[in-house]
Amino acid sequence: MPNSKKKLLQGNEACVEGALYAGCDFFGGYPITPSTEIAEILSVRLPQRGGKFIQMEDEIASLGAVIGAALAGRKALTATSGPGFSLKQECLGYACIAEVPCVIINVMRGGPSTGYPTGPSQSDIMQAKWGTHGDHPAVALTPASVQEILTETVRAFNLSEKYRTPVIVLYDEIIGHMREPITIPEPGELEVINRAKPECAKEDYLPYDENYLVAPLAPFGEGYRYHVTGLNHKADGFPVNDSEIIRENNERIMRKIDENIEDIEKNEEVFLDDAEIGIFTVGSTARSARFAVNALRKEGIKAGLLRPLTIWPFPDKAVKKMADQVKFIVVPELNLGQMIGEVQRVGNGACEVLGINRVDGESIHPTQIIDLIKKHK
Amino acid sequence: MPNSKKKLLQGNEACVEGALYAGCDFFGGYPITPSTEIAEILSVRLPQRGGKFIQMEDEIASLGAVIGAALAGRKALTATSGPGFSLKQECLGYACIAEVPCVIINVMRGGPSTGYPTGPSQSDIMQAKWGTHGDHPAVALTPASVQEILTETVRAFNLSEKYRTPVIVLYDEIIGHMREPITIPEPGELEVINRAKPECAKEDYLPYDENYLVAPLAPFGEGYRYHVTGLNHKADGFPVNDSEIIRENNERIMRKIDENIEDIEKNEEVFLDDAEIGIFTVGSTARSARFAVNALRKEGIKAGLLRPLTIWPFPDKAVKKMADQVKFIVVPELNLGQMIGEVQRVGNGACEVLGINRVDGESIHPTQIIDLIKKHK
Amino acid sequence: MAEAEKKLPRIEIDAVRCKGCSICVDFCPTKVLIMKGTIVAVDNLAACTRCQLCDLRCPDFAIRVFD
Amino acid sequence: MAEAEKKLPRIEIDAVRCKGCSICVDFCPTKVLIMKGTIVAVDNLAACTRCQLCDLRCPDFAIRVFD
Amino acid sequence: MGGRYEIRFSGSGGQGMILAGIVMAEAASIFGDKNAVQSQSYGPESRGGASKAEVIISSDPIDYPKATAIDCMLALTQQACSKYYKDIKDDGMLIIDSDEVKEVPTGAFKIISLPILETARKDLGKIIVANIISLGVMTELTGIVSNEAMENAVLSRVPKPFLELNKKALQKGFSMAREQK
Amino acid sequence: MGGRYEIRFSGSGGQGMILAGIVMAEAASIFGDKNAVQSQSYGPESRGGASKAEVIISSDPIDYPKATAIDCMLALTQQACSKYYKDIKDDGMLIIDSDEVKEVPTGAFKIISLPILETARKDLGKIIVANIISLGVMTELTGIVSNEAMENAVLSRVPKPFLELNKKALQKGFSMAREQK
Amino acid sequence: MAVPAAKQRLSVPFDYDKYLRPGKLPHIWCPGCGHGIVLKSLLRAIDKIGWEKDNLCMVSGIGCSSRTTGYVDCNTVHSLHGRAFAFATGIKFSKPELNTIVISGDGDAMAIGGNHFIHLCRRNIDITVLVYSNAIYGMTGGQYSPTTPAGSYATTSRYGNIEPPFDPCEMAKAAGATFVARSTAYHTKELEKILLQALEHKGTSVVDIIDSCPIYYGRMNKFKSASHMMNGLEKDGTITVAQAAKLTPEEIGGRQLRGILHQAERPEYCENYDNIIVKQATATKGA
Amino acid sequence: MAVPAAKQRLSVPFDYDKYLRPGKLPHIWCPGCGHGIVLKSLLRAIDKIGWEKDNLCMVSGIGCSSRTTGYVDCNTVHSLHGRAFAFATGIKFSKPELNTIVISGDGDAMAIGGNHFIHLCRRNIDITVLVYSNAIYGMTGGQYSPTTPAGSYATTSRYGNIEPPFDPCEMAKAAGATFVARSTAYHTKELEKILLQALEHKGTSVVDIIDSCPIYYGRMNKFKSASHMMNGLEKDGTITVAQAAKLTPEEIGGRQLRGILHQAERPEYCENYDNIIVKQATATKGA
Ligand SMILES: Cc1ncc(C[n+]2csc(CCOP(=O)(O)OP(=O)(O)O)c2C)c(N)n1
Ligand SMILES: Cc1ncc(C[n+]2csc(CCOP(=O)(O)OP(=O)(O)O)c2C)c(N)n1
Ligand code: SF4
Ligand code: SF4
Ligand code: SF4
Ligand code: SF4
Ligand code: SF4
Ligand code: SF4
Ligand SMILES: [Mg+2]
Ligand SMILES: [Mg+2]
Repeated sequence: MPNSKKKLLQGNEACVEGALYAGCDFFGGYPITPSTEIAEILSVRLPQRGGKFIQMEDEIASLGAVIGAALAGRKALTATSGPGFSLKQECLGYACIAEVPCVIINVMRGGPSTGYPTGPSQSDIMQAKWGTHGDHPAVALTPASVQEILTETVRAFNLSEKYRTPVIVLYDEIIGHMREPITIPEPGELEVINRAKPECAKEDYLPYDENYLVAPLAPFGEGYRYHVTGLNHKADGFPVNDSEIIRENNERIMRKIDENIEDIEKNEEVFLDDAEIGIFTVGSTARSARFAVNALRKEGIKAGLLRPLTIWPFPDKAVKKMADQVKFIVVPELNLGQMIGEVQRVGNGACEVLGINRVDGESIHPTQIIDLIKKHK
Repeated sequence: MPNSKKKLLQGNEACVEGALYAGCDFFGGYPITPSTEIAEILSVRLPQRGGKFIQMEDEIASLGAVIGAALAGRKALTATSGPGFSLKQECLGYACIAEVPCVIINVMRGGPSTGYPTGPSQSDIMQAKWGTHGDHPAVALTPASVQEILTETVRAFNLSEKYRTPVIVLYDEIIGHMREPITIPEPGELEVINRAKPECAKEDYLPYDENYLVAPLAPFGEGYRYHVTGLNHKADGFPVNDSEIIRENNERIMRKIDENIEDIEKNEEVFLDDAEIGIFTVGSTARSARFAVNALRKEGIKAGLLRPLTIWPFPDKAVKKMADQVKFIVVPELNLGQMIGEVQRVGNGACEVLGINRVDGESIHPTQIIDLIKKHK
Repeated sequence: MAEAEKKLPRIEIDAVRCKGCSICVDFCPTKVLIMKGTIVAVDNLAACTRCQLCDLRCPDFAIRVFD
Repeated sequence: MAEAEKKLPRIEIDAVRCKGCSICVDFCPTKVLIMKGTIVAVDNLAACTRCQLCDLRCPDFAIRVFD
Repeated sequence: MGGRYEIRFSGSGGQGMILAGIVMAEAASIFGDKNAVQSQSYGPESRGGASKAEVIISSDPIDYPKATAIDCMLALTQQACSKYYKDIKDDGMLIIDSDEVKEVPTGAFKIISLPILETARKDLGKIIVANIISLGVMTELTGIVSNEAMENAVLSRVPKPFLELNKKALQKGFSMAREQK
Repeated sequence: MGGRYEIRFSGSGGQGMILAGIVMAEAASIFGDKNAVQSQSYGPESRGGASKAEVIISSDPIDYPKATAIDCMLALTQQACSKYYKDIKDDGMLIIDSDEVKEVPTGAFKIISLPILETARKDLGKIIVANIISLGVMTELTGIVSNEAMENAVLSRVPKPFLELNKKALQKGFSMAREQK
Repeated sequence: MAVPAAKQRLSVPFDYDKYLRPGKLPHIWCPGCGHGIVLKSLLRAIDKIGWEKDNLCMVSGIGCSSRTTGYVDCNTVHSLHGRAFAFATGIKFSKPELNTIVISGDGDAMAIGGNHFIHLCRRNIDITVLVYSNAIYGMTGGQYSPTTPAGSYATTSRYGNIEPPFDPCEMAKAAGATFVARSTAYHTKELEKILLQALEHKGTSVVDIIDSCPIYYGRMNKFKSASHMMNGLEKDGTITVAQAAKLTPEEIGGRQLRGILHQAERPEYCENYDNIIVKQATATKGA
Repeated sequence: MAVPAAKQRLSVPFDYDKYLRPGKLPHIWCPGCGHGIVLKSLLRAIDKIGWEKDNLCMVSGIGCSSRTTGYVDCNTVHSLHGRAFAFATGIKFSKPELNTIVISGDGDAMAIGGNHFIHLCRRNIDITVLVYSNAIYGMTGGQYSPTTPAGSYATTSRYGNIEPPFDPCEMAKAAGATFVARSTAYHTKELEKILLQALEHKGTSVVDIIDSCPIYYGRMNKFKSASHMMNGLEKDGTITVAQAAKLTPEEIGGRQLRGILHQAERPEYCENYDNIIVKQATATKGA
């Protein structure tokens, strides 16, 4: 008889479960393979619980509507893939500077351009940090299983609400489309964070009050009348021309993430304690890596895996520690070398760093990792 | 009496001179501060010589039209700034995978989002490499004077035509809007490269012939009928599903840049030979750095400057060499730390790397550099 | 003339291209065609008026009627 | 009533806001206003009909006419 | 790769191979007590052409979600068979549709040829249940999930009006396979 | 900073301070034999508010294009004066419009107050030539470019119908300044 | 156009400060810019309809016109160039009780924002759109826009504009807006009245407002002053629907029509969502 | 609609292969998809007008419909979703001698590409646009599009679509296209004729072509087969302008009009550029 708490869900289905669990009550999107299921399912589920679903005319409008919805107090989500993610970059920067919480799912497919729409990739990882112009904070999560897509989507909403910043969830097509039995958590089982609301008198409200690292955000229509702009602004939200304020504001939106890195960071470590060889990777390739580590350990080779669930901000400390400990680090990725640059930067010469890359629409096979490690050992 | 060969030009005016010198005969753009002068001047100059100027409905359409024009055989240009550069990212990836030559000017202003439209910045440097989804080649040039804007715009067209890839010219608002006396080169004085045209029989033409690293590109309408797509494709330009071909094609478009890095790379070195302290920077901050180096040398401090005119592909070799030679490297930039990460990655621990950052709409003053170096020495 | 009139048309079906959508069958005014498994087949050639409607509406460039 | 009719209106000009565009001057039906340097000034208050056109068309919230 | 059992269903776009994979995974992980991961791949058109669904079943947690060495593969079309058979283990098994797959691949693995599509069409009157017959065949031949778990899994996925048809199809699959043993 | 001479023109949006900067740079580098770099800055609206134009003149190549220590600054409005005067060197010079700038900043630098706008309006009948008068004043007082180079520079920038007016304005500037010496 | 004084006499001028954020004036607009005049008409219309500031939301894009939102004391968003329509859709759809107005320029609405503009109209979501149509990109210094008349001069059409202009009202109507009107900054009381009707209308209402950019469009096209421009373009360049009804097309000439150009009743988007979807969803659930 | 056999009789069927790239068939479209029928009508129209393949350029966006360009043996670009109009503008403006056709879907043209679509029409650049209107996003698996009728089912409107559809012809006309027509895949000869006229037209011509996606739209909206759909939507769902002229609006009902819906003469963009700008520029230079 069926285990009634377990369900076999697709990654994208779990994303919907996570979003709804977190209290998502707005979705604005535009269909694109391989993320479309998220929109399709939410178009059915949201109205059932009074939430709003809207299919916008393109990806730009989708994130625009999501930002609007968030200002009106909603927990808002959009989902897309490569080309759509590129189109969202301008609005993403707006959400950063205007400090509007929202969640963006990018189910990564083969690129560049239209590329390989049904093939998996991890080639938007650097874009998630650098895709929009100007310096801006980047928070991006990288689940590696169907269950984790659920929990990380919840965490994405939580971080977004807590830090008033857009949070990106990145997973490759393999994770997005595969099915695994998962347990949908009971209400209360996972923490759900809602944005802080102002407690001050309405006249005193400053949406970017510099006395906070993250000021409370009043939803529109509750009497706190304020102004939101994508221009550099001061505490009251109005555009400003004063270099001191511009600097402070630009730095603060970075600082609110940097200073809370411990709260935002999340890593899985597999046999890392005594590892002599390190592997660093995320998503579906992390599953190949876990497979490889287990296999290598059986042969007595001391491999270990560092798998960030938060890829941005980058887990500098954990990587540095690993680099100082191991002989070399292997970075398998479904791209031509993205995370490896960060590992090199942070490793700072402490050990060798080797990449395994694939951009042919196939996953990295565990034996690719095993073979490289054995050869290089 | 006036020196008739010298002209006092604004950076953006010099960009136009460079483009026209290189044979640019198509401009598609959308106005945005601080790049607008380029469009305005070309709207007057292009028709005078039979070139085409079109103001499109937005930045996406601008680059779309430019790609179309390039396929029709033109040397095509677009110019923009921050928000517009973000919007162009999807088309940029298309130009990369479809291997369409074109030049994109980004006159960098304060970001993120609408940010500080009239303030200078260098905060789109990482975006120039990672802004579009998927792995793709990035070539970006960083002139630091009005004269160099001219010459580097010519070089941008040359590289673009030679390697069939979009080339980005990045300069900050200071360089874009300042005026310096420059000399407009005589015809023939600078090299002008035009794309290779096919020589094979028309039926045999393969727009992505794998026997070339860069296959010749036939302009539309000359009897070489072929197909262009943003999907992964094979030698004949048609979409393909075969992982071997996908891999080969994705890797080749990177390789054509990587393997020609010596042709593409260009650096200025100031007192670097015997330098004990290195500075690495581009654009207007490189001028502050040159000032600083000269001042420091007068005080007997052996500082030297490495200034790339090609920031992408990154000058790994030159940076590595400097890192191995100096005690520490200072990276001044009008952003919150972008190039510094690359210097750290390449330096690989060989020396300390320190940043000087400014995001308040003001330039980095030479004394900021001088003071840091003196303090840290 | 009467001779020529009697000559039957030739209906060519490209089995590789035909996807068996049955559009030609459904719109043939004289019921010349039928579905056979997943592709079309000629059932009553004599009834064919050479109207070309089957060709005109075939989405797959799969059927052609020659005089 | 005849009394009240004679009472002159009060025209308030906000010198900080007025940008001297002269719209109010040009459209005042009875030529009450003139430009004085870069801001507007009242020249012939008696002619003012209180029609409010100056206020209505002032882009800068700079001129107001009180009874 | 202890306890790891790898299954692949393959055919063409509309044949329900992905649903077969899902049901197999549910039989193992929801109606049985194992772990399962199901994944698929299809061409850039997201429809048409050869398609495949893979199920990895194991008592341990499953890391790598794609096939590494296939224990049992089923192919309903020639294209799918030729494209995908190469990953079958030497001691694995290949189940093919006897009418569709004429060029039978050679290999150390065992080959079982059954008229699955013909049975769906003729015996059950609905070509659409070929995937359910396939599930019956696969269950019976591999024994990786119990027939009962499979029946529960199938029935939980099927709309009421089609319960009987699918039950019959599944039984047909079981029995076709039994005859092969 | 050998040979580096730094000039700043400041005023409000429409007063032609940027053009003044350009002409000064051309006088030095095109009509004279020095190097020059001209730059400006304005608010995010790209118009209105205080605006400034800077010119660095030197016999050597000019690296840093912005003012570091100003040799001579001119201010036509109070707002511009107050906002920008701070960078003037101790031995520098500040030229202000005597009607507009009432709060005169204090500093070691020399202050010269002249009715530039009033002269433009009254003597020349066109407020628009205040920037040309400013150039005359600046040239005469600093001597960094020759009066001849400046005249050539001005005339090369001016449309024919306005040649005389601008010539007169420039001469007026020269003479106003000479009286100050 | 002289107004009979006695009739028009008001005892107290309208108190704009009630709706303006304190301390933000003088605004950034140039001397004579029509945007301020339009804003005043809008504030009077808002006052007439009596909307609470707390329940009022104004969303703009980028441009001189789009700076409007910074001055009005309500819930305001100065969004991205062309995207105000999308932002506003998200807000209104999330909270239909918020009275929502989009402020846009001809560039913002008809160039980069054209697609969002027409989709807003199509959905017939209950938002009032004001297009400040000055036939130029003011903010970036005077390039031609999709409403610049053919032959006009701009910094990117120094030889005369070769592009035919859009009629924003035709576009709005074709796209599905259920209230479409035009007025000008010059006709400030008429504009107020039309804006009031637009605000009152349930569904998407679009008001194309011809106003003037004396600094760029005016200078480049030889208008001597702001009022010269207003007379030329706004007063003499337009005609009311009623007046036009009495004239032949030749007599109307190139003049643009003022007044309500289209009005229709169609279900509003948010109501549609609530009525149809939520009902059906409940039904589905119950089944 | 039975065609009198004697009249229609053709000795040899049309040789499509002349215009098709060898070895690319069977195409990727599903069984019964209308896109193939439309393509055939287009190829016959191209043949009639006699354009050389070397001088023919076809540009498409992304979608099932947009895959058309891969099959036609000419200069072809499969561009980005919604951007074919911009790419084509660049090509045509660069080389006006290239006969340029844009192939687009209802999603490609009316959703993400809406802005480029209307601006192409506004400029009246000499390009023919085909919108393959199947009222669905076929390529991504059946989400509703901006032309999906209200009430219809799609994978994102499982409770019935609440969004009112655009009429692409109205949009094209309002935007300035000078030739606007509609036909269907079912009316394959009529479509060929209309396409021929569109190709012949100088200026922007837009043809909205109702065709069927039996796989998604058909299945979700209970059509039994491709021909059932064609009968229901294309044959019975439309009426010619001429027929409609004789009927009352009630009699016409929800049927969409077929035929040429709008035609006008206006200067063409590339010619405008050459005539006006280059002349003026020379004048300026001489001065
Ligand atoms: C994506 C993007 N592109 C371009 C710009 C530059 N830009 C700012 S406002 C504007 C045009 C404004 O014109 P309009 O909407 O007519 O407003 P106006 O200034 O005339 O009132 C442009 C092109 C921008 N801010 N963002
Ligand atoms: C920027 C971007 N967004 C979304 C997609 C996904 N996508 C591909 S085609 C398509 C819709 C196609 O619909 P339509 O144009 O009507 O063509 P059809 O497939 O129905 O013929 C979508 C949403 C994409 N490729 N690029
Ligand atoms: S030509 Fe006409 S009659 Fe003959 S088979 Fe085709 S449709 Fe039928
Ligand atoms: S219409 Fe064409 S594809 Fe369809 S059944 Fe007939 S021949 Fe086959
Ligand atoms: S109220 Fe009327 S009459 Fe009086 S000053 Fe104003 S415009 Fe003139
Ligand atoms: S209209 Fe207003 S801003 Fe213009 S001059 Fe009159 S008061 Fe001053
Ligand atoms: S530039 Fe034009 S539109 Fe902008 S504020 Fe000035 S006058 Fe108004
Ligand atoms: S999905 Fe629809 S539109 Fe696409 S090919 Fe299939 S039937 Fe045609
Ligand atoms: Mg405007
Ligand atoms: Mg479609």
